[in-house]
Amino acid sequence: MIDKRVSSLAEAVSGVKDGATVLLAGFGSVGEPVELIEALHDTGVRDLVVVANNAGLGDTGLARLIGSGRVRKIICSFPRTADPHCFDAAYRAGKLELELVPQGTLSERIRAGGAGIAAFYTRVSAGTEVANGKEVRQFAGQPHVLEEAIRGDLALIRAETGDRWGNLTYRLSARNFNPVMAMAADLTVAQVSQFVELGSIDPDHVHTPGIFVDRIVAVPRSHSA
Amino acid sequence: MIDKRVSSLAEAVSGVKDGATVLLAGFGSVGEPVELIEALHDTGVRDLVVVANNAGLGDTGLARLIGSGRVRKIICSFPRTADPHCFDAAYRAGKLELELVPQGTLSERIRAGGAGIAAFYTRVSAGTEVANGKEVRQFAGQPHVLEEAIRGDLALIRAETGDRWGNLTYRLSARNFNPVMAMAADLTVAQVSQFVELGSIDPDHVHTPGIFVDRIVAVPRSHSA
Amino acid sequence: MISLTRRQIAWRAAQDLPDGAYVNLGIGLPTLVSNFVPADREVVFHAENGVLGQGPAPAPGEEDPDLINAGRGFITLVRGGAIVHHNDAFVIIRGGHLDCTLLGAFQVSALGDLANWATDDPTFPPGLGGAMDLAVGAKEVRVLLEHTTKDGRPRLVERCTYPLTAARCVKRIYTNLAVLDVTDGGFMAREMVPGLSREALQAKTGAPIAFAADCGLLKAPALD
Amino acid sequence: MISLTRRQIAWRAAQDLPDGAYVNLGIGLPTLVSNFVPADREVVFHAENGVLGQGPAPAPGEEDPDLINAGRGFITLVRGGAIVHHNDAFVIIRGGHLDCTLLGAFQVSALGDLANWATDDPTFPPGLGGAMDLAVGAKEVRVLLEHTTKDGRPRLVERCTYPLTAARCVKRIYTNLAVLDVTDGGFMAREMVPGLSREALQAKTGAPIAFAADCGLLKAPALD
Repeated sequence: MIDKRVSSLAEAVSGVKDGATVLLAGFGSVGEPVELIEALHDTGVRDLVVVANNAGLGDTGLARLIGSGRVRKIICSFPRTADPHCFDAAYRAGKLELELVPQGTLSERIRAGGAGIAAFYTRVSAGTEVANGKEVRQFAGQPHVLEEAIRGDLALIRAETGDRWGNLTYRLSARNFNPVMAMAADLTVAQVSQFVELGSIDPDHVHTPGIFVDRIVAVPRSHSA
Repeated sequence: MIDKRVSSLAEAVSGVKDGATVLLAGFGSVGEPVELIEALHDTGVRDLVVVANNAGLGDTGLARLIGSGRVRKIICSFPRTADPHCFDAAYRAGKLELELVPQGTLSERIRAGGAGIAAFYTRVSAGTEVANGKEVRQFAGQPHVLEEAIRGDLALIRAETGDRWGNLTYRLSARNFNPVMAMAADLTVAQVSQFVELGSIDPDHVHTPGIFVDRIVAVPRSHSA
Repeated sequence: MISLTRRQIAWRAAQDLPDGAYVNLGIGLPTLVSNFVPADREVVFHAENGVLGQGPAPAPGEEDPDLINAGRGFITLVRGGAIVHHNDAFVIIRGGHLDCTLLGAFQVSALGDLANWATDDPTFPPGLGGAMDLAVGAKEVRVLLEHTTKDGRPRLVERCTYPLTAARCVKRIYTNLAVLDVTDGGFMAREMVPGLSREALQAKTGAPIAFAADCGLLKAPALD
Repeated sequence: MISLTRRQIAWRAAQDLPDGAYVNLGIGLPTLVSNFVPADREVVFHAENGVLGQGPAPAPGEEDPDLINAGRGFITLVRGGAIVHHNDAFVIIRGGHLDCTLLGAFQVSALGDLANWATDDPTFPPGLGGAMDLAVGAKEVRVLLEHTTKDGRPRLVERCTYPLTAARCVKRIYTNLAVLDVTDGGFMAREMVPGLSREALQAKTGAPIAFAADCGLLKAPALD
């Protein structure tokens, strides 16, 4: 019997090693698995490479990981948020390496990691300093930049409902990076607002099939930041 | 006001030029837009390059296009079906060029065409005769084949429901190649089993958003092959 | 001379969006554009986080915590709206499916080069977001910006001094003083605010401006 | 010597699928495997056309016209089943998300090379389907096939004479006569049908076979 449900956040994030590459979903705080990130913080893991769209807001979630000095490098598209003071402090102190990637290229590199594509050519960033040092090649007379796949040792994602097989649904724009990051890690852990019975999600409405999910933990909305 | 609905199959496929590259969705006959393909046949258009998973079954749809000598070249993964006599006859007579592509690579090349990715590297087909003449490059110590994007001048697809903006839903395994082909053509035409009111499809359950669809025509199931 | 307000710049840009257009609005000034689309047109607004059919801001207290746009503002969905995941949102951008994107900018060059993600301020961490993807992927790139910086330096320049977002991508520019196209010959003014002389506009611009034969008046209604 | 039937070969392969495995079944002989998974295990069957959780064939008259597998047979969905589009079905394959694929084959070499898409018959149009994707992408590739061709030639060979599907991918082989692993040293027999001598198995095989120290009997229940 397949049952990917675990009963605690600590169990959900157990076994992650120092130095891991961690994909953190969400766009701003919407769709961000903030309780899982806090639980990861509480394991004491360090020297992380984080892949996320942003670089944390306020003092919770990713901001807390950065503020506690657990993140060695962040690969993101937009570190400027409403309140990025943890990122700013670490970045200015030279304690945090930043790899800035165009948002669509970031998403596509993660998808490539999940899809068994080693690398791809895109026009995005050609002719800009972001492409410095990258291979550029002409297709249809236009310069294209070679971008390589990103995979995570761990992905932390957040969904609305999930069943014991790990089938997930998302709500509105909380979907964002969650489906693509779910595909691209050796260990994918989802927090869901509620568990639902196996078979209660219409097969046509499953957003992330359970094959991409390894562990699932319930964090009711009322308890969520 | 956006209204992509047209009232006849003939109008749905109007304006296609000889020599066009045409993406035809479906897997076998499931999800195949057979009435649209027949309507395309009836326009008299010829010298087509067809991109499809199969090469036609029996005497309808793609098989009829091939049987009438309208197809110059087919790019597909699996021309062997239960009854491929139109394909067999044209292929053996040397009247039909065949480019055989692994099924996932076919799908990925079409996706690349829709996604603004010029080319990608995949391990699939490396070391086989299918990779003959293609660039091979090592990533992580493994040979990868460079595959280029495919785009269509026209895509013919089939869905279950559609609204006037062209938002579509599919049913079960009739989804197959439809979403990816819908993204990858200059003109995407959908036949749907039924029109539904704008706003009646839950935004979380839209499978193909209308931005990918140009024309939509209703072909009720009872009239469909 | 009557300089347009930010809302008036947005109003003017909105008038050029045709019925049925799929449009992405960049963060900042462009987000205002959705308020001014003529009532008889259906324009579908796309956001990088997977929203198609962004509607007006919700009434206070009616916000849905799961429904925001790329600028993290709460939004509503219009009838016919749809949600896709982030990757498909950028398939839409990079794959050429957007008719238009309206972006903010620090600088635009006479070649249509766009600089809108980093300045020369080393204490200001740069943020790419989806700007590079949009500048390359949308069928047409239009820019909304103040004609000059706060201290009066031109933002329309011969050559961008800030890092590029993309080269040769901008086709039309809406400022508080003028509407300009970027042509093979450089900037061409299409409309200018009443009371502004050609010489005065040129003096505020860092590259030569041509003037369209039918160069007209840039006017916008009074807006709150 | 008791040669296994096709259904018995499928039964034997099914016994090796662990609880919770995600498995793709190739067309032909492998499709029979889903009938023989032990009742106390949940194995999720994936099909190239986007089905996850393929269940048994429907009762006659109960077929859903929109629900087929990669071999175009009508199927049912189990509780917990999900549909993805074709591209995501191959993301699953190529991205290494399948624990195992069970494929048919024309030939398998002692290096684990697989040939299952084309023969040397020029009147037989070749068909790739998803075989190359599966052979490269699944975490483990296992093959089900008759030990020899109808006219008695070996299908397990030193080197494939038919075009390759993928090199060095096959790890385990189920035939009507034996279960073999492909090791660094070539074929290694794990089980053999009762009454078959090592010499007789070797004589039907086109490359040297080693025999596992614990090489046992290959047995399957009588099946209709």
